[in-house]
Amino acid sequence: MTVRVRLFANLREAAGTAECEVETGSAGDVGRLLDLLCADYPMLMPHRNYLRVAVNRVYARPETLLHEGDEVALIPPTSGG
Amino acid sequence: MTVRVRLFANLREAAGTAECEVETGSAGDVGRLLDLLCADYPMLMPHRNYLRVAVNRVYARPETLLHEGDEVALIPPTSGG
Amino acid sequence: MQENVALSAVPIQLSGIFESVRDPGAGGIDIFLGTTRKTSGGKEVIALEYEAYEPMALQKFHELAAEASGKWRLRKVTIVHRTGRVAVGDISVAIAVAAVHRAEAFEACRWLIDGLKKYAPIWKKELYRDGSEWVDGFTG
Amino acid sequence: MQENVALSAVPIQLSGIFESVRDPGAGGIDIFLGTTRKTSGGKEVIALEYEAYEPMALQKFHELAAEASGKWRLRKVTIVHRTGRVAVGDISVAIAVAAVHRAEAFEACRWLIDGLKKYAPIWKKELYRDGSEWVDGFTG
Repeated sequence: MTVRVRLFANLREAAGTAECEVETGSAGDVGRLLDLLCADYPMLMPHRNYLRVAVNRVYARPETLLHEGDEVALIPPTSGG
Repeated sequence: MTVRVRLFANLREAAGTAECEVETGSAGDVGRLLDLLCADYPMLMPHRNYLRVAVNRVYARPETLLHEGDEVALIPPTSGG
Repeated sequence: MQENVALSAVPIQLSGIFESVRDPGAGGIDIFLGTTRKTSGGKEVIALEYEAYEPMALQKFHELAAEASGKWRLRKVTIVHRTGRVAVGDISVAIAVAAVHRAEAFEACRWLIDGLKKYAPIWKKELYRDGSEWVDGFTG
Repeated sequence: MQENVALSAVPIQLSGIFESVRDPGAGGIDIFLGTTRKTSGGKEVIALEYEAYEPMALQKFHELAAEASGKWRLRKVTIVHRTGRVAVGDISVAIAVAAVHRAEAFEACRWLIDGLKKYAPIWKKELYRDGSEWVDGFTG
């Protein structure tokens, strides 16, 4: 199963890309995806405990299940306003 | 002693004047001035219990003493904003 | 704290209000705008006419701004109120507060408009197609 | 309740914000403006750069406006946030609320900016003469 991952702000700069695709195997949840991402992009590891994840533009939890074609976004602490 | 009295909004229209001078005798306070004004302008009487009085641009009480040349203003309920 | 208070016989320009409180040290700006309503007690209002005891109104604006500045950490305060004829939907009053933190901007701005309504010697007359009426301030 | 939400890559025009919430049935309009500060942690900021996850930010703006409209009697709500380069002292965000009563305009506006800061996927980078830094949202 392939999901599209978008990265923003300091995470985008840390990973060196604004977007990537991740193959999560036959099934997977958000926590599993983060494991895979941190393996591919070790620079993300220090941020792992501080980021939120959105799936199809809705904030998700580590146990949220992913589906083929989902748009996942890594959301570092926001600073709008 | 003479004080200058300014009238605004519905009080100005009720009295038919924006300003008048009142001779209060040898001494007088705000309450005495209102008595004299209501005698001169009976149309003000129904408003007496609803108005505030300012002396030299500061809200005053009935017992506030007046002095020669004071500027007194009758302040009906305000509706600014 | 820098203060701007005024009565204006001409329409209030929002860009000028913003420029007057713009401040590179402010964390937030809150602006309250009073606009005139089209209906009042079931009657159609065609315009409003504001009258002020001008020197005392300006003094009250100044006193309110100074007192607010003692309660909250404010950078700039602007209070402008219209006089004369105001069209329906137009701005009758603008209060702008630039504060170090946004919570203080909101609190001060709200306190200022409440104080202005209570203490500023300003009166509003509603003009209808077939007459006019001074507004009873108690209903504000 | 009529809602306007937007991200803007060009300067926010206050007159447009006002027009978007102007309402002959409103008793008060409250506008919050975020402006960028000149100093941050002792460093001089020369400009800011805002990045947004645009479709989700717009969806959050919409959700916030809809939720506020369930809590207070609102007539119109506008939420506009800048993206891209913003000069110091310029408007980064504008939230405008026209409500039946002014107390509701203040409360809703404050609740909306608090919610935007917490939930909208938007990030600010401070640009200094000798570098730049993403702002830690926890300090906001």
